[in-house]
This record gives sequence, C-alpha cells and structure tokens, in this order.
Amino acid sequence: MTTLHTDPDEALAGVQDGSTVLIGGFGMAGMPVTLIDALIRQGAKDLTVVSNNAGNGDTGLAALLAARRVRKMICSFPRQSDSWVFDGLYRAGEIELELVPQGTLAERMRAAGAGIGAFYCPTGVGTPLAEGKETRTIDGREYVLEYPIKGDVALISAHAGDRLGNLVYRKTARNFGPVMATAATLTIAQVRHVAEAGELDPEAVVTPGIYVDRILDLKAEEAA
Amino acid sequence: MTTLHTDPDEALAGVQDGSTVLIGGFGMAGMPVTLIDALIRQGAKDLTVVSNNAGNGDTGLAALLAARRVRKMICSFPRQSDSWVFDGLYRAGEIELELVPQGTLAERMRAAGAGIGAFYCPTGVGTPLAEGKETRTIDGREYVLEYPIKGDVALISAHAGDRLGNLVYRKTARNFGPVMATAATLTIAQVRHVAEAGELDPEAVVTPGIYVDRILDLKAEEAA
Amino acid sequence: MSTVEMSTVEHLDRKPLGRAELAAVVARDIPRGAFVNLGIGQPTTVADHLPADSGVTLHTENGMLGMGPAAEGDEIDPDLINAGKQPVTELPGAAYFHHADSFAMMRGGHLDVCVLGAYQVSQRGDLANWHTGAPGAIPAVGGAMDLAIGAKQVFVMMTLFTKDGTPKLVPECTYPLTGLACVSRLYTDLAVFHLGPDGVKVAETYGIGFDELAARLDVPITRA
Amino acid sequence: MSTVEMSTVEHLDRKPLGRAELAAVVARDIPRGAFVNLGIGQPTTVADHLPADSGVTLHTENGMLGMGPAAEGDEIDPDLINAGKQPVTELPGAAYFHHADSFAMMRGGHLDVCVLGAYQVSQRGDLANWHTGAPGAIPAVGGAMDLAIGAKQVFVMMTLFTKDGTPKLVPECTYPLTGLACVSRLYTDLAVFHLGPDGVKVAETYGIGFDELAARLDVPITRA
Repeated sequence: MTTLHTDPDEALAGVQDGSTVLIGGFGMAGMPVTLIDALIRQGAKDLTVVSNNAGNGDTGLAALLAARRVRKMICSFPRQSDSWVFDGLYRAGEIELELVPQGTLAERMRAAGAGIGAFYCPTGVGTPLAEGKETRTIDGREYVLEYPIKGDVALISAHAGDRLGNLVYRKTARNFGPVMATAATLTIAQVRHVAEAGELDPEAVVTPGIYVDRILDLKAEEAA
Repeated sequence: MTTLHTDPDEALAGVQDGSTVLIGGFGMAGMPVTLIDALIRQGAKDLTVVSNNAGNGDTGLAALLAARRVRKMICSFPRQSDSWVFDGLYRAGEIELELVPQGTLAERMRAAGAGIGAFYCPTGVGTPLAEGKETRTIDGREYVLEYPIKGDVALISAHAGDRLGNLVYRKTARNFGPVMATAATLTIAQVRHVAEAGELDPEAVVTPGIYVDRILDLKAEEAA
Repeated sequence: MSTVEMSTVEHLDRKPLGRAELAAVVARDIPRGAFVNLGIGQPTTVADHLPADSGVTLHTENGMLGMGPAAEGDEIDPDLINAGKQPVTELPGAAYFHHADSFAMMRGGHLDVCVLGAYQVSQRGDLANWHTGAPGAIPAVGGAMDLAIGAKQVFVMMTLFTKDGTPKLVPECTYPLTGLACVSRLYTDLAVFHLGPDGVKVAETYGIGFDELAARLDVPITRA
Repeated sequence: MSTVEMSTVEHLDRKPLGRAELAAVVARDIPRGAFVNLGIGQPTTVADHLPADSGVTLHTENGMLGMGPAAEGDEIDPDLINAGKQPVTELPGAAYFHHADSFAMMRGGHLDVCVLGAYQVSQRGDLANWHTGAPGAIPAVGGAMDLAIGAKQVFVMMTLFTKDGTPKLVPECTYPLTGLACVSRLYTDLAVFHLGPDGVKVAETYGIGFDELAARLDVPITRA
C-alpha cells in the first residue's frame, strides 16, 4: 500500500548503505530533486546509482556524488558541459562507471520489473560496449545478451499521484520514471499534486499504484 | 503514414496467402469483428493466426476457421464452451496448434515490436509447454528461452483514433491491441470514432500513430 | 512469517468447510492492502468475503487494477470484463493497461497473492491446474502458468480429495504441471496447509484431526 | 530504391555545401510522411528545411512523437525538451511515452530515418560517432548506439575531411564504433554517398568532380 508523506526526510527513511538507487530524469525534466536532496541528508553511502546522466552543476545528483556517497554510476551519458563533479571523481579513479546505451539502460530496468531473466539486444553489437558480453546470432542478426538492472530504491518525479499511488507524468518529464518504478523494491515518487482516488482518469494512469510505495507531496512540503 | 478508410474491404486489401495475422481481443472485448469479417471476404488462406482464443460460436474468428483459411493457431486458450469450430478442426487434425502461456504470448509479440532477439522467461519452466525449449539458470532461477512472434498483419480494435493513427482504447478492451500494433508489418485498426489531430490527449495516447497503417472508421461504415 | 509462533488448530467441532466457508478462510488470510489476483471459478468468490476496509486491490490479467464486483443490469459494459470474461465494475482509483504490461506486472513479482484452483498440488508445491492430460482433451493454458510463477504467494483452493477419495495433495503430480514449487498455501475443505522448504505443515483442520488427516494422505505432514 | 535509374550528379558550378545547405539537402531526401529522429547538434537543423507539407513526424528519444520547433519565450516549458535538452514545442497529434517504449520504437525498426553526425564512417557503413577514444576522455554514449541500429535508414551528415584534410569516410573506422554496417547514406559538404552491399556510390558532388573525389579518398567509390 502506498503511503503519503509531506516530509522528504520521512519519505526517504530506511535507505541502506550499499543500495542500488534508480534516479529518474533526463536532464532536469523529471529529476526528483527534492528526494535527492533528502537522500544526501539521509546519509546512505556506497551507493550504486542508475540514472541517464551523472549530475549537472553542483546540486542534485552532482551534490550526492560530491558527498562521496556513490561507489558506482550506471548511466548512458555522464559527460556534459557541467558534469565537473563526476568528471573529477572519474579522473581521480574515485568512482566506477558502467556505461550503457540509453535504450539498453531502459530495457534492462524494464526486464527487472517484468521478471525477464535476460534478453538478446541488437544495440552495441561490434562496439566496445559489447566487449566481454555473450553474443548470439538469431535469424541472421547478431545480438548481445543483456541482464536486468534491479533497484533497491527508485526515486522518481511525477506530475500528480493519487492516494493509491497511481501516477501521471507531464510531457517529456515522463522519461525513465515509469520504468524505474517497476524495477525497484522501494519506489518513492515526488509529485506536484496529490489527487483523491478516482480523480485520475483510469485510462491515462501511466504508473499503476502497485509500483509506488511512497508519495511525497511537494505542495505540502512547500507550504511547510 | 496512416490512411483512413470507410470501407472494410478496402482497409483489408492486400493480405497475402500464408501471412501471420495477429488478431486482438480477449473474449469479445477488443475483438476486431468487422475486420475479421472483411478478412473472410478478402480470401487470404494458409494463415497463421495469433490471438488469445480460437474463436467463439460461429462468427468472427470462428467463421474464419470454418472457412478453412487458417493453417495454424498460436493462442493461450483455444478451448471454451463455444469453441466448437476450432475443436472440430483440431480433433480432425486439420489445424495446427501452438499453445503459449498468455503472458508469454504478449511478451513474444512485445519483443517482436521492440527489436529484442529473444528473452529468458520464467513462465512454464518444468511444464509440458517448455519441452524441447532451451533453458538457462540465471541467478539461481530457471528460465525458458522464448522467441519473438512477428505478424505480417495485425487486426485490432480501438475506441478512437486520430488522423495521424494515434489510438486510445476503452477499459479492458485495450488488452492485446497495443502490443499487436507494434509487432506487425501492417497494422489495421477499426475504431468507433475518428478524431482530428490534436483532439486526443497526448498524455493518454496508448498506441502512437507510428504503429498504425490503416484506420477503419466504423461509424462511417455503419452509416454507409 | 517465519518468526510467528504457530501451532496447528484442530477444529474438531466443525464440519468440513463448504465452498463459501473455504472462500471466507482464504479471504481472512489475505493481508490488508494486498494486490491480489483471483483466478477463474471458485477463487473469484473470495472477493465476496473480503471486509469492506481490507484495502485489497484486485488485478485482472486482461489489463486492470482496481476491479470491482460483478456488473449487473445497466452496469454491464462489454468493454469491461474480468479474466473469466464476466462483466465487472471499476472502483475509484482503477487503472487500465495492455496485456504485455499486465503480465509484466504478474511475472515481475508485483502481486502479493494470487488464488487459484487445482487438480493436484505436490508436497513441494508443484501445481497442476491447467490440463487433465486426458487423451483427446484440447489443451488450454490461458494465464495459469503466468499466475503460478508470478505472485509473491500462491494460494490454492480445492477439495482435498476427489469424489472417489483419492488425495489431491500428492507426492508428485500425475497431471501435467503448471508450475514448479510455486504453491505457498493450500486451502481445502478439510485442512489448511503451509508449503515450503520445511515440507507440508498443517495450520488448521476442519472436522478431522491431525492424525486421521495424516493417515489419509500419502505425503508426510507436520504440525505447524 | 534499387529499381530507380540513377546517375552521379556533379555540381561543378557550385561551391561545397555550407552547413545550412547540407541540412537542406538531407531534408530534401526525407520521404513525405516519414517518422524521423534528428540527432543532437547539426542534424537537429534539418527540421528547419522540411517543407510545411512534408507530413514528417519527429521523434525525440526522451519520449515523444510529434515534436515541434524550438520553444521560445513563454512557450518554454521545463517538462518539454528534446534529446539535446533544449526546450521544444508540441504539435497537434503528438504523443508521449516512457523511455522503454521510446527505445522499443527505435530498436524495433519503426522509425523510417534517423540523421546523425559522425567522426568517421567506413566504406561498409560502420559508424563512429560517440567517442574519440582519446586517453582521458570520459566516454558518453547516450542514445547513439540505439539510433544507429534502430532506424530503417541511417543518414549521416558531416564534413568529408577533417580540418587537416584527413578523410572521414574510411576503409575501417579507427575511432570506437557506434554500430556495424548501419549507415545507408552519407551527406557531406563535398558529396552525397549511398552505402550498401554494392559499396560506396556517389550520388552527387558539390564543387568537386567524381575523379578528384576518388583521388582524395582511400576507399573505392563508384558512380551511382
């Protein structure tokens, strides 16, 4: 059952050292900034973080990295114009990087959520990112065997959520949120609006409440 | 680009003998009855039909079977109280049956649409439906290797579609439609309402128009 | 569950459970707030015995969470049916999704409980419920195998003996299997069994004592 | 395409194509009604040269079909960005979807064309565009590999020579690969090449003749 929270620290309670944390967002769209800030305060360390990018500027995920809480990043695009925190840690050998093509990153999390043991993926065949991976030719095309990425925790951002945990997103801020919600043992969503059960159109719910353990009401948090 | 049709026979034009035809619906919900009737008139034979059931009563898919157009059924649940047409053909050895667990049926079509070469699935391990299939133990759990099911044609039913081919469904009539739309070379959807581009909420579109080649406007067909 | 001190409760003053009583006992054991799939047939009746404040959300594999009771009269909508193809209703906070997403939810282990009927259950929790294996019988599997391996807990409800007195809790299933070692609890007219690595434990008996039960079965059972 | 009689067009009276002219030539070759993904950077400018009635639908891999032009002023919405993280607009008939669905669309071969930049393209169509391989460079792949193998046709646009005059159309890529044998057309300032099983064919030249072009390249080229 989904619980509703107004305090970010309460919403983040219980994240263990060594956890794999899936963090939504593509650029700033869909980035769960309030939850990331709470994770920094919460203090869990030795984390493996799975996110499309590896932090921008000095806030959010970059601040989590700067606080030395992250042992390993699994992402598709760490290098950006303002990824100096990650860049410094990486060059100093203080963070491990697993680089995954963006679609394979999404599909590996989808597989984790969908109970798929592994899948043959055409992306990356013959490239350095397939080195050391098992391959197989099926119907004349070569594929790389890819395994699920399962999270202990997912931190995502949605537009609105109801009291049963159903979520809707807004425009391209949807991105990784729905997939990550399915792939983690504990899914925590920050939302701009909390709705009553029945307010969201059942045809338009993107993430059914079964995937959402905790909702943080940003509006209540702002008002506090 | 999606084309809009008011004549079912025109919407069905060009289906080849020997095609694999994906037919949506679960029971009567989401069953593309008008398109199936047009397929019977169209006359394509030696078909492989992929659908959850194998026809009810004497109409729709059952009528297609009765017309001896189907060489092979791939389905999860052929036997029903009113599946006498299939039952008779099967007992007479006049139709081939590939029985697939319902979720694996959906996932194999999803794989076809998503460019996945094959996947390891936990469903059916140790059962007669896994006999002869490759298995693999991953993280201590046994999986069966399953291959995509690709359609030459998909016949589906949706609630509304716009002129760009975007589709929305209604309640549990959604079922196999969105998956089949992604898995076929030629996807034909019958819809109850045709909308202008922009009328459907972009957040609530279930099947983007890229997957839909032809739309049959049932309302125009009724009026004709 | 393993830390709870248990002991076998022998209801010697009661008669064996009738069908409705059995459904009530199953309903009693479904945790508050659980996400539950009730199989076709007798398991469907468990819903009638859930308390109004149970917080239980029902899943139907044809693409819905938040399924309500059977539809009657004007409520009947051909687009809204359950897995048994019966018209049902929608509760506030429901969500619809397509078949691949629905079975991803199931296969991915997100449902807390599913309740199924069975022909046989083996002492190690193997389930046989989809096919008698009789010559000439047309096989149909539907979602049985997906349900068997997908839910966190699989509850089976059945009579303990066939009409001719043969036990249906068996050392090894003789009917074709649905899933391996997947049944966690077995609810029967005469007793409730917990299955697991420690073998078959008897939680409750109805109208029969533990010793007589042990004498009538071919599998070793222990007191809980 | 193979039945169309072609011949190499030598635009000897023109200068090599400027960046905008190159984008216009690519836009000219995108079929009417195509579903197209324009990569980050120069490929994005191709959209400016598509005729108003092109019927082309733009895909952005962060979860949208029906992307409009760059957003300006009040149109800017942080929830609506393209793959380059620039604010964009939404056209009527747009649809949003999550990352796994977006890359399933790409990987599954549903996009007609994608346009990418490159460091190098090999004569058999291998693509290198994600990583210089320079020591100390932090690798970042994003969606490059998914795009390379996913679309029905991959168009690459780049200058044909580096600033120091080294050809970027090469016998074998020396930069790390993005995808194998995936480029179908190469658009450069000096020439347009069609790549395929018959090798490298020159469709057009700009400000250079076929013979001089052949002399400056290390790969065999033929007239189209």
